[in-house]
Amino acid sequence: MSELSQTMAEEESSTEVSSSKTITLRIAKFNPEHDSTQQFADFKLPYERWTTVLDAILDVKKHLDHSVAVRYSCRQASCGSCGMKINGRPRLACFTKISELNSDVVTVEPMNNYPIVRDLVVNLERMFTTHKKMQPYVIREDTEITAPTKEFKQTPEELEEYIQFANCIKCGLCNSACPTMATDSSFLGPQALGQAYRYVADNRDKGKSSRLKIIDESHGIWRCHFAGSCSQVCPKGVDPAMGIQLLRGYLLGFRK
Amino acid sequence: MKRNENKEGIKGMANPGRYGIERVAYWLMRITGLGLLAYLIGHVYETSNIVNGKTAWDNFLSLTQTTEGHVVLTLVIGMCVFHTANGIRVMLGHGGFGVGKPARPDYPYTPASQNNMHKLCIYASIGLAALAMMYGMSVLFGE
Amino acid sequence: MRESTIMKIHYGTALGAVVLVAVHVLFRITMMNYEDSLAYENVLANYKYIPYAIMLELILVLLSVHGFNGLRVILLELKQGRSYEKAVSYGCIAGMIGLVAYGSRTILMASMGMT
Amino acid sequence: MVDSIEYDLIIVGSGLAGLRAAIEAAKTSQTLKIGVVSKVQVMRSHSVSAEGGTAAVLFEEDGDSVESHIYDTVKGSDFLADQDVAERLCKEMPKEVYQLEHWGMPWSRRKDGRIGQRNFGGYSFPRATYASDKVGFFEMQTLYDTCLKFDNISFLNEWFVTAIIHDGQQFMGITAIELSSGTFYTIRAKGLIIATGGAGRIYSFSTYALSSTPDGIDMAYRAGLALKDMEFVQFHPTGILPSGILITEGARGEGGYLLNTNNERFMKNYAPSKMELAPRDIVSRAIMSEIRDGRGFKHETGVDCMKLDLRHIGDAVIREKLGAIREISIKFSGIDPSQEPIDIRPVCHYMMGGIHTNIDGATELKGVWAAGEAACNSVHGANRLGANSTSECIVWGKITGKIAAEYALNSNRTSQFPHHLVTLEEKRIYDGVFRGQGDYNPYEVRQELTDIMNDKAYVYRTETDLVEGLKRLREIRARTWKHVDDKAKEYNTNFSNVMELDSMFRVAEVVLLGAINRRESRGSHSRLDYPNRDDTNFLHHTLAYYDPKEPIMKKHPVTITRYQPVERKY
Ligand SMILES: Cc1cc2nc3c(=O)[nH]c(=O)nc-3n(C[C@H](O)[C@H](O)[C@H](O)COP(=O)(O)OP(=O)(O)OC[C@H]3O[C@@H](n4cnc5c(N)ncnc54)[C@H](O)[C@@H]3O)c2cc1C
Ligand code: HEM
Ligand code: SF4
Ligand code: F3S
Ligand code: FES
Repeated sequence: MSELSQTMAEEESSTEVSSSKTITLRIAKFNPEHDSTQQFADFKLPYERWTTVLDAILDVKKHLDHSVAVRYSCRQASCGSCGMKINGRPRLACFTKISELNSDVVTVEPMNNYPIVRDLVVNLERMFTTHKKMQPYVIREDTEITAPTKEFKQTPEELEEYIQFANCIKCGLCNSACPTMATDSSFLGPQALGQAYRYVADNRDKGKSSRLKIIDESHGIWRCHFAGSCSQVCPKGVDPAMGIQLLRGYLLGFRK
Repeated sequence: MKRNENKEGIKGMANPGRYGIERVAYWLMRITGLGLLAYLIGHVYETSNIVNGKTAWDNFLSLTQTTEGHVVLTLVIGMCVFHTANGIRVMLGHGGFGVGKPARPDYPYTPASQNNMHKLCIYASIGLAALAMMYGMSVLFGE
Repeated sequence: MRESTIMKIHYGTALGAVVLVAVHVLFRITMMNYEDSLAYENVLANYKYIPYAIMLELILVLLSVHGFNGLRVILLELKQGRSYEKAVSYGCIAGMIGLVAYGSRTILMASMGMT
Repeated sequence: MVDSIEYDLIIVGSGLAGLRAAIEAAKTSQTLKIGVVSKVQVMRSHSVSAEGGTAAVLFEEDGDSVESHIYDTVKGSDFLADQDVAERLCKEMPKEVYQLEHWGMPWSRRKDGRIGQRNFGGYSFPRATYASDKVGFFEMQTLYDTCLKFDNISFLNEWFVTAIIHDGQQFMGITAIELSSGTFYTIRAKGLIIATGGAGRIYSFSTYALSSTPDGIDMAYRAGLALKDMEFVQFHPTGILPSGILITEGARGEGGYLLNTNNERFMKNYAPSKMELAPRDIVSRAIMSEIRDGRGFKHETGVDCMKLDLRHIGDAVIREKLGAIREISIKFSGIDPSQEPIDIRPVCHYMMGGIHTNIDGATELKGVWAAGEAACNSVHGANRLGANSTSECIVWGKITGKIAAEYALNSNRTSQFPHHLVTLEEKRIYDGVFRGQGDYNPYEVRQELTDIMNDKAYVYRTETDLVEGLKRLREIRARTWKHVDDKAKEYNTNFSNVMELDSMFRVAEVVLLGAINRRESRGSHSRLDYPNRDDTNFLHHTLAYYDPKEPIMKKHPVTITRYQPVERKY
């Protein structure tokens, strides 16, 4: 509770700090097909207390430069489209208010550790592939329903064991913040490992041993060093770092 | 299609800023690990002089008796203490101890695995290393 | 080898090393004062004390395994590619064996009094 | 020559309906090659934002019944629903909830481990099956993850589909642009399922994802298929200010109050028995009436609004059951709902209308089905009940997936592929749009269009407003906005944005025309100049067919099986 009021207070006070209600938005522009290097385009924009970085970028796209390439959809932090580097840190553009950045210059760049498609848009193919590799579904014989079947029982407590990890929106911010990912493009990454844990921890699932085998490879789970950056940037409170360590507990024999 | 992987590279891996103390610990762990490995190799080489008789041993020993030698040894002590202390923390974490319990997160999200216990342990490891270095210095430079 | 086995060894060697290094260092600084402990005669005497020599050998093996595996991990994460990764693995094993062999030579010769 | 690829079955849209269809088709035959094409990546579709619940009858032993679900749906629809279709929905749905559960859906649970349900507007039993307040998100995750089990499903992520190609008799293929490279393709297939979702972005104040434009609906319309009941647009009572992001009905389901400036639960004057949990059309009208009568608040942006008070629910329950609402409210409006009431206003939320289909989801063109919000199989009639839409997506995803898969397995092409139509389409989009010229900023035109819809075809409508709206729409449509300033091929959203605008104009026109023609008040369509329902003249569906000059409007009968229309009271 106090944490919250603190956050809100910070957000409030930060609006007062930046007295001028305009910012400079610096957008990284780069089309690998045509340009040799990334350039920054600067735009001066007015903003309100609730203006998000995505609002600002779309404002530029509307009125100042139609060509800005940016991925977006839900504008409410539930679809995971708008991950990008904002003032140096991976964040969701639609979930970052200009007022909370406490800066007169807002720099937006494509997320690191993914190939750039264009401007702010990156190619997330690898993340989707590694996600798939985790066998992200309930594994057991009887998943297909027959007429009179009722649910597999699951108490609210059993649900708590994994629901946190089910919140992942596949935005890829974690993979972009992880130090291993910065150099190791074969690393499975926190997104996928977090999802492996989500299904392992689900009491309906029986696929643990098969998943443990998959992640136990040379660019698998052991390439995480508990740097924690993944959990710190996750916009949905997933805490992949925790999931990874817990998974490792199974592999080391501390958990059953 | 032309590819620009946009990997952050060693700079991103090494840069401890932006993400708080956990990332500093990660970075120190690597550096100290490598440092200790280098020292171990040096140390094994150094001690091998024992088979070459007293003069060779003393010659070599005198190398560590210089100020530079003392500084290196002090650093080694610090590295060793940090790496050991933090290593124990990391090992416990890797085993799934003290990383928090899964629970439905509430906004604003504070990841349970990045808890104060861990932060405390990291600071303690750094502190211990510093203390050990000071003690080492007092012994080395003492006389 | 499964990566988990390697890492279990990594942690195991680390834990083992914690204990043994502590003994090793304590030996150096508590037996007598630090300067003297490093004097040729004293060191040689240590080597000749077989349990201590065995401990040194153990430390050597544990730390070489741990250290070179650590190096392998770092190098593995730095760059990828089939041949590179092979080279890293074999390189580190070679380094490990080399260091152990070289160190063992010292310990063996010193403890046997072949100086 | 245009690049060409081939599948057996194409599904356009990877929302709930599209994914459910893909799974069913993949299950039907392992040999069937299925392509799921979407202009956004998987898991980015609008469906992930659905919050409150999915309606299904699970606890007959506690007193719920399928019969009651059917009646609630029909009554909620103001008797414009096809009753056989509503029956199908309610009968199929319980199985689907369990099927999702078996696939891994994290439904919220009762203490005893059974699936939990909550209250929702317009139901006589708490039957909105929920998963915290992220129902759509978790359903999408479950379906997408389940799709990954099947090797015969391929995802074509970020492909913008532009047209349906057919030879007048049956479906032949589609044309699409791969966004990342900008390459124009034909995708040939035997069967097509359109699952492109709703068109809510034709309104400027909207709960929809920014990608929810009516491209798919318009594609079908241009291909000669009928649009049905487009005048029925649902306005959700509680869109948060200033963004219009949805505050789920679950917030009222958990006990939230609506308050006016007298601090009064004004719903007692409009729906005394159901209060805040009356169907959405009724609550939205109540809010607008209160505002009109001067009992509304002014938000700092100058917009009129009401307050939604959740404080008495308590912080603990809010965190547990309305976590996403709490996050949205704190983040986007700076209000902690356990401390302060939330500013809300009716907001465009759902399209009852869509591509005309029969009870099986089949359209008038052989080989083409439609499912989900893009389709109108008339299950919702004039007003959808909350939580019935995700249900619809899942049920008709499954139905069309099955039927279309069987069709694709057994059908053979009878005629030559009509390459000339692909050439025509290429001309339309490249000469007509990409290389177009003009002085008007298409983004500003889009803003103007959506503002017109908001002003003229909102909760309460009148002949004058609607006619004026249509006139203005046609005026701005005539301007020269069809041009693309971004000349690059790669990831050119400027290009797709202008194409989206093009489709918005056509579909918005149908909405306005349908609303003008329907001189009665029924469900969400509420005419101040015709305040009563008129079953003698308007108990029928509206159909609209494309014509280059003006839409051709027709009528279609309502299927009534067991419930004769009566006055709708709560
Ligand atoms: C905020 C919100 C909350 C809601 N909450 C609930 C709820 O609690 N309960 C409930 O029952 N209903 C709810 N609904 C309604 C429900 O979410 C939607 O009706 C449903 O998700 C629609 O799903 P769909 O599969 O039909 O389409 P969508 O999920 O909208 O998917 C459309 C797909 O079509 C693709 N597409 C569109 N155009 C093109 C093109 N040109 N080329 C290629 N692909 C294209 C899109 O990319 C997307 O993949 C809610 C709606 C909103 C707006
Ligand atoms: C004696 C106590 C020691 C303990 C408890 C210890 C513990 C650890 C642990 C747990 C790791 C894994 C870190 C990770 O995966 O994130 C590690 C890594 C490493 N250790 Fe040690 N270690 C010790 C001593 C040493 C010594 C003496 C050396 C030098 C020879 C060394 C070299 C390394 C290296 C190079 C790494 C890899 C660094 C990295 O991956 O970040 N360690 N150590
Ligand atoms: S774990 Fe968090 S940061 Fe990573 S992809 Fe999922 S939601 Fe994004
Ligand atoms: S940042 Fe990377 S190192 Fe591990 S804890 Fe997260 S995956
Ligand atoms: S636009 Fe959906 S997460 Fe930002």
